[in-house]
Amino acid sequence: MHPFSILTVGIFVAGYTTARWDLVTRLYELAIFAWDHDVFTRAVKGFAGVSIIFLAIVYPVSRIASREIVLHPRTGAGGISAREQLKRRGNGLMRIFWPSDAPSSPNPGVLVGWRNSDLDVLVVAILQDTRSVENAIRVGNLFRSSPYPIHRILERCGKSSLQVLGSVNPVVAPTTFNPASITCYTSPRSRFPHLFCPDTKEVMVQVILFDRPHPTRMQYISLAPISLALGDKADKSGKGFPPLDGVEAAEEREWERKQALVEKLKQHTVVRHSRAQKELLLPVIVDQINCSYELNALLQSNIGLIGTRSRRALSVGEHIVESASNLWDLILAWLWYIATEYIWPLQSRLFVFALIAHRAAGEVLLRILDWRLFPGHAALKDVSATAQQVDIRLQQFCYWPIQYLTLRKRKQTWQSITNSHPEYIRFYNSLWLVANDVIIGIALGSYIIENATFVAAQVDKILTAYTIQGLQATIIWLMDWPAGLKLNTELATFLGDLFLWVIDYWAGCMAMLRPYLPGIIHFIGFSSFAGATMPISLFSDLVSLLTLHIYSFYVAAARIYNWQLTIIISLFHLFRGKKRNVLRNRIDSCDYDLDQLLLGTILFTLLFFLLPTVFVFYACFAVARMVVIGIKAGLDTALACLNHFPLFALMLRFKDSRRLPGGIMFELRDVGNEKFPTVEQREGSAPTSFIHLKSVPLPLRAMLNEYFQLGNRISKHYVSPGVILCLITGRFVPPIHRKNLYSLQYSMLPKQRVGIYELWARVTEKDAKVGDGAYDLGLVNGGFGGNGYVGGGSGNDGYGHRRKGSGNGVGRVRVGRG
Amino acid sequence: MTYNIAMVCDFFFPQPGGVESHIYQLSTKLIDRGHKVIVITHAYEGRTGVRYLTNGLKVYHVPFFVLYRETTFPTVFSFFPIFRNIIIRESVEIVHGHASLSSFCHEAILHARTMGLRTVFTDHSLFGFADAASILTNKLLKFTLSDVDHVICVSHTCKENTVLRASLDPLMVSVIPNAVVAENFRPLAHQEHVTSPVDGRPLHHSLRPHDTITIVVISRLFYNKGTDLLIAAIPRICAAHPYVRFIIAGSGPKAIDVEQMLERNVLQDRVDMLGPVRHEEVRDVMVRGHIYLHPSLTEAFGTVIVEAASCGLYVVCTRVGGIPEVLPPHMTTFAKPEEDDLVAATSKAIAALRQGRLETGRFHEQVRTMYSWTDVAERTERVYDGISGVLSEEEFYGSSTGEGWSAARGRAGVQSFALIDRLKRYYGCGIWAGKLFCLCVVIDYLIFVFLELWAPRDRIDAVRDWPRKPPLRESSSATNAAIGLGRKRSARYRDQGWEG
Amino acid sequence: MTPYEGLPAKSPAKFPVSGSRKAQILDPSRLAPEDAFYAQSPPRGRRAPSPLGLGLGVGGNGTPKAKGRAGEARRKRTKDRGRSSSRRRKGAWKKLLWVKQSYPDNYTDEYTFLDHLQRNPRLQPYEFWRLVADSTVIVQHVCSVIIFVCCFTGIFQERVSPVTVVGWSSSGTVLGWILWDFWVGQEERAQKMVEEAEASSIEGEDGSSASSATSASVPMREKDAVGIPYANGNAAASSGGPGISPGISLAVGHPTGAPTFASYSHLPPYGDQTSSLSPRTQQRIATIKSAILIYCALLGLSPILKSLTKSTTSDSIWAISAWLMGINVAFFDYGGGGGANSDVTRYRFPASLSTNAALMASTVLASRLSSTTHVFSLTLFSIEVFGLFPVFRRHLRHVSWRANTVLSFLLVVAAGGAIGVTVSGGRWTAAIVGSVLGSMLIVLAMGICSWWLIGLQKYKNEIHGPWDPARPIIRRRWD
Amino acid sequence: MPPPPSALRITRPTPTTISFTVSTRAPLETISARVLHYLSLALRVVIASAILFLLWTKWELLYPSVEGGGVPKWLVSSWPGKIATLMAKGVMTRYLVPLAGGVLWLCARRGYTEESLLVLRGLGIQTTSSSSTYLSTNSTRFIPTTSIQDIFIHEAFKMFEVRFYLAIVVEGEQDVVVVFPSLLPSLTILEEVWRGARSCLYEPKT
Repeated sequence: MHPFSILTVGIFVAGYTTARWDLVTRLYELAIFAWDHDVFTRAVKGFAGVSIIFLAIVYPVSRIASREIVLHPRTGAGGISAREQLKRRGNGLMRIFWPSDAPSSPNPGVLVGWRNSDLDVLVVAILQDTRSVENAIRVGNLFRSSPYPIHRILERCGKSSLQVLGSVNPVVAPTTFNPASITCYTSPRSRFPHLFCPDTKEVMVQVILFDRPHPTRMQYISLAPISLALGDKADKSGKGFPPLDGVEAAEEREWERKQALVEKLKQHTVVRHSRAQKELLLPVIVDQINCSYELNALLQSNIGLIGTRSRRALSVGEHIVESASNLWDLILAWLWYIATEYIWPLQSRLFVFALIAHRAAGEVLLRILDWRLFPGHAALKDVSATAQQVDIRLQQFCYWPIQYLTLRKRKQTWQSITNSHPEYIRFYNSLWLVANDVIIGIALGSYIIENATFVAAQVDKILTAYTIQGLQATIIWLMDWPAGLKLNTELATFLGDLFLWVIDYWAGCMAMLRPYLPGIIHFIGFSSFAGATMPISLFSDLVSLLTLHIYSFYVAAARIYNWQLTIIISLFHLFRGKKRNVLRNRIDSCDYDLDQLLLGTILFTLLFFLLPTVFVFYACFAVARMVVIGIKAGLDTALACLNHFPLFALMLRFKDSRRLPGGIMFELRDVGNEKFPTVEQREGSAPTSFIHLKSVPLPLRAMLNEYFQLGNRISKHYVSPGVILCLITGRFVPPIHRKNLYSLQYSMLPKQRVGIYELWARVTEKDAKVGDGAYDLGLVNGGFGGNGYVGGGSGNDGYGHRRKGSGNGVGRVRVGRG
Repeated sequence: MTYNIAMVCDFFFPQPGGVESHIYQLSTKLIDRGHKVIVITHAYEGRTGVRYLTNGLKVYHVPFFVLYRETTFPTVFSFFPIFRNIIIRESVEIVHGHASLSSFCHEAILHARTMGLRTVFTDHSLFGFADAASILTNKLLKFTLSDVDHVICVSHTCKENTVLRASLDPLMVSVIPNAVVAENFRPLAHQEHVTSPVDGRPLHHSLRPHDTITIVVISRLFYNKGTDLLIAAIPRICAAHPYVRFIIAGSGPKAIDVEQMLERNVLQDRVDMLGPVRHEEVRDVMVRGHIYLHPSLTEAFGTVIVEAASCGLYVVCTRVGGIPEVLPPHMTTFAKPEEDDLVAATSKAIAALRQGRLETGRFHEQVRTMYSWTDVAERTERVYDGISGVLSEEEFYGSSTGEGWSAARGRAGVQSFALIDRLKRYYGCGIWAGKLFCLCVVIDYLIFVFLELWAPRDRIDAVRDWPRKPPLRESSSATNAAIGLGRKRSARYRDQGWEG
Repeated sequence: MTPYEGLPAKSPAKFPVSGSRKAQILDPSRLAPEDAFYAQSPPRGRRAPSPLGLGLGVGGNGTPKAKGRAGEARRKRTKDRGRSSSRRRKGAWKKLLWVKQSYPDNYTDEYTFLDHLQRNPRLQPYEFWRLVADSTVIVQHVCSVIIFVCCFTGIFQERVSPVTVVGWSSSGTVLGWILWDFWVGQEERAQKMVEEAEASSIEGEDGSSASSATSASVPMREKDAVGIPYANGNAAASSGGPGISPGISLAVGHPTGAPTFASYSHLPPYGDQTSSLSPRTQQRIATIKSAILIYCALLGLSPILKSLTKSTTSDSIWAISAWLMGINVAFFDYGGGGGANSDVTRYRFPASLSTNAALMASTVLASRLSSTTHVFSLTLFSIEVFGLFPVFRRHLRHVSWRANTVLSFLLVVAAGGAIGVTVSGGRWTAAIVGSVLGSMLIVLAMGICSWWLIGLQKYKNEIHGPWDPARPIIRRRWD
Repeated sequence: MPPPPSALRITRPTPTTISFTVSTRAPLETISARVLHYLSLALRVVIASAILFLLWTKWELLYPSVEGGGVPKWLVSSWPGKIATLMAKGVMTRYLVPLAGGVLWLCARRGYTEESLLVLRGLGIQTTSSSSTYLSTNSTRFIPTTSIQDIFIHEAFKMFEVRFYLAIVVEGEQDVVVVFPSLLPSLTILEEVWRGARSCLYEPKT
């Protein structure tokens, strides 16, 4: 007590006594009188008696009652005893999922969580307040003031609501084991709880400790590894392009063969075990684990409110005081109101307009890029890398708003609902990539622009050195008996002169082009401010333009060579007295006249001796062509790296690996019994196994998966025996089709971009209906796929497939996310 | 007395063919008689590793380099480690090789002798002595067979041929013919033929002169199957007999020529070529016809004509190889391998059929009594008994002879595993060849010793046996109990061997 | 031991007796089973020792001690084999598979065992003069090659003008063609007769038809067994009936079925009957047409041919052409199988490796020559020598024997002379000397080779039996 | 090549939870074994650090850094520093670097392989195989019971012999999951594991 107040009290007392002195004297006399007629002694006796009675009767009774309360709580499921439940179910496996961050202090508490089956519980929270938690849950007090409607999270977790599972460290030890309300003991020495189930031999206990993933940090666990690519790329791209569809077909066949084997294996399974309900529950449990953090937080925040009455209404004075204190807040609130009412809608509307305009522009460009002269012909973006690059960028731009909306939906619901995390990662990955791209591009571009002349000179020098002079030198070398090969001089000179002439002409064109070269380089440099991919693709296009003559040479030589080879083969048939039957496509035996044979012989000799000459030229140009193709393939790979490198995912992997779940793993812990507090618990414990559930981070291999795919696709295309055969027989080797190469890069984009109206609707809709973002996205795409780009659709083209198949493709999206 | 037997051959399912089905049927019947049989062959397309066929027949498809027409590349020693491993883990006692063209089988027999096992070789084919290829094959065969315990041939002609090629003692060559599964080759169900009251033969034999008679030809269209004869004969037969149709099943290099023949003298409507048919469809093709024409130029046994007879077809075949021994004369007409004679024989057969002089209705039963795989299995079992000394040499080789061939050391000492004896045997194969063979054997032996050190036997764990059938003979050994494991595995990998 | 004469009675496989009769009488080729595995069984008979003694590889000739052991072992075994077989006589053993017999599987019946085995069944001992006569084929071809080479050298060394060479050879060719045309006419008449005979015989019922066909179509038989040397004019062979073909010819019944398709896969020799001209005239016209065609084509191609391998150095050219010529000589189809009227075989014949090789050689050589006319004439000459001349030769051999001999003699003389001239550098004395020398040499070589071949024949030991693939006998198509 | 000698360790706290571990390493029961193990670990650490230090000095020799950076003086002056400097001077880079790399790799790799199978009733099966080096983590694969179609033992060819293997058929996958893939233990072990797994994985029929 404060000394001042003590002083005042003292002064008050002194003054009072002096003021009423007579009264004091009266009291004094009264006291003397009572003492004379021994009132005090009797009073003391009476008090003693009463206290004795209380001690003897009332206190024990109250203790017993309280214990009984603890022992037999009034729970709904309490009706059946453990025994008969176990009898009913054969031997039981009690499975307890226990959060690793649960308090391990020995003070009592109540277990709250899900009871999936009556021997399968998942503990969400341990509430320290032992009283009336149950009613609170039933009434819903514990879910008060939850940020989002509670039912959503509950229905995600298997429709079953939270309930009281039992108690921790009860004051009074239970006598029997009752699965309806379990009793656990925790000790600070081990993170594992100890289930109390004595003398029930049929029960076996699995205590599974799980680390709660942190939803606000977007951590979660999942059975299947997270997929960084969109799941709707089911159709194999690159069908119908000669060498590669062979590859694809081979893969397809292998796949079908294995599938058949799998079917056979199914038939060979002898005993097929019916799925127990526990086993089916695993995905639900995973969801529950994902949700448990938020729920725990909610419960813990609300547990204080249990039992306290709701606050009484404030008195007027308090109102005034409050308002006085809140005046500043009021002003703030008013300003906020202004802002939200007038400024924000204006801005947002403007922004939306900008967005839609940009989207429309993008749409136009995309259509142009995707325009085909005839259905089935190559579109612009199939021909040129630049167009392809622009196309990718635009598609990304068009996809971002959708992604962003999806993510905003994520904000509008529980953090635990993890459907949109891959979306999030993809979104930021593409953002990051574009940012990176631009950064690198700026560096590159500034360099190029600074010394454009030098670069131009270099390019020009290289071009002339290799594609013109080098070629000329080679041809001249070929013209006179290269490497001692005795070629036919006349033919060699003829061919050589022909090609040399064309090269001279081409050199003339180059010379005309030369002055403009620095300009082009400048342009490339400027373009690189839009990202380093731009100059690369431009350069690749430039290469394919400047080596046009090589291409044509290659085609011509291949034609001649192939033609000669065919003739020789048919003449060879003629010698064997056979001929090729074109109708049946087989070799028939046939007899020729003498003159046919003689002429055939002479012609055969002729062509046979002329073949090496032609072959040498063909080989020369084929090699040149292959080199060019190799360069372009390298550039394309660089583009792919810049466009699709899973940068963000890698950073996440190193920052917080639990955000990239690659599955789950269990660790069997052997916790010796000596960890357990008291002796009677140890002897009364059923066989228990302690398991730690962990989340496995996504392996790097899975992240870079697309790159491996790209690698073996290219290798399969260019190292396939088919291509080599083409090279040998002089048939035309097609370069790998862009679609095969770029299918990788589109793997992060939906194959059906959202239309303008759709975007408008989705942007302008007020409160986004909360839910599964990807789900809505899928719906949107599906709805749009119907009336979309049927006009632009082309027959055997991959994109055509996509457009037509977008409806069911979206179906696949849903499945993929489900 | 039951044995653990390993059948080794290059040719096995899923490849269709005579040798394949021979091995399969023989193994199945042997298993029924309480033996344990495994088949070792090379890997086929999509068929690698260990498979189980019905009846618990275990097949090892060893991944090996296939040279030509499913014949593996003859590397003398490379097969040894795997072979030894399989033999040890299966605790095989008798190695039974098939088909003199399969290098797998030859290697297996060589290695088996090195490991001290009994070996049997079954020859399915005839070889000439003229051309270089067969000379080479004969050398190889001699190499293998100069140290084999017993040889089985499918016909007497085949036996003579083998005896000459490998210079064997005729008494260690048994003749055990092929057989057919008569159930799979039954004619169209008898009950739907209204049998005439006078004699119990079906009516469809007394053909009216204008009924079409269908002649079936089922063979691979190779030269040595006599396709040239066929090509020459068909137009003449068609010309001579207006109401005759042909059904030609099978494919091969000569198929083109057959087609050309059909196109040249327009016969497409009377001859239909079915192309390749799978073995289980053969019966359905056969029952469509009345006469089976078999113009083969060389044939060790000719299972297909037995099948045809079993389907109730009258057989017209060339008198080559072992064919004359196969069927009784009332089922067959023989022709010389000449166009004219073939045509004549076919015409005779047609005439006989038209006059109903053939009671083809009874063929099925007769063939069923003649050839059955169970019989083959019994006789093969006797061979096993003989070589493993269960039968006394007296009753096996018939005549008791002096020190030359006693049961302990066997005839010409074939059964003794001492390296020096084997070297002696191999040395007699020829001036250069003998030395070469000896070299091979020595190297093989060294490899064997090395393997014994490198992968000791006790580290190779034996497999669980398929539950053995109780042996059909009094001398039954205790069949080791089947455990659920074996049953499960086999049940899982049960696999109809017939699929292509 | 049953005498071999008994064989045709009880052997299912009919093997011709005639060819092998001589050998058979000398040694009855009966075998006891043990001969099979006692490789050192003593040779019986002088001409051909025990088949397996040689057939089973050279391990046969063992030490005399081994021989002795084998001999006595064999005697003993025959003895007790006999005993054992007499002991169990439960019905005669039959060589059948479909009867259940009371013998063990490995029972070997020594009376039927290997009784179809024949050694050298078709061995015909060559007569010396026939060999010499047949060797003329080779001589002719070699001589023509030599002549061609000499002509080339002549042209190359500018000693002979190519035009004269071509002129002579062309005139020769024309002559040859006229002759050939005449012969073809004769053959057709013969063939027509034959066909009528066949047709009549086919109408009759089968058995007789076969026989009559056999009788009627003997000449055609020979044709069908294409590629058999000595088939022509070989009295023994033709009398031997079907299935005869000398054991040396591996080409018989070749899997590619050349003889088989010879029958029906050629363009019909005569055009359609509707046209006014007679088939013969049409044929002539066709031939002339093709001749003109080849002529013009060569004329057009010769400049290219000239420069074709100019860049290649001469020595390699010589090497190449030498190899090609060697190939030509080696792979030449000496068995003039297609006799009369087999236009098929004649047309098929140049489609062989040898002709191509020769033509290629000539084209290669042509690039060494100086002018286009040289090239043209050389190529034309080579076509005549290698493409047409063999056809003519074979025909000639068919038609008249004497002419054949004369031709070969002429060729020999010419070749010798040509060599002489070439070597000596164009002195005619040298030519005469060369021709005389050459002819003497060649006659000598022919004689020696024939003797040698006959001498070699006694080492011939081929085993035949029911196991080796039968040779299909297929008549000519009669469409 | 016959299977390497491998021992099977089974831990089963309850009949519903078993982990089978096959390892080529002798179990560390005895004190001496443990001591040896830890000693070897310590030795590896020492060697690795020495190699790294050597590389560092070599770097410093090649590209001497500015004052303040580089190897601290006391370390250079100490005897290991001296030795390291000597060696760094002595050995050329093109030899030193690959050698050091090899030695580091040797230090890092663990001398044994250990593969285990964890069976949890109601949850599923988890296969674990130890990585070859200490640097990388073990690779695990968890298969829920619902997607387990079958477990079986079969034989297959491996190099020059036929070996048994225990495999799990996963529904919807085309390849079976081979348990103990790198060291395929002998049949006895496999059978024990197979029986244990089946009895543990599924509820016994009542």
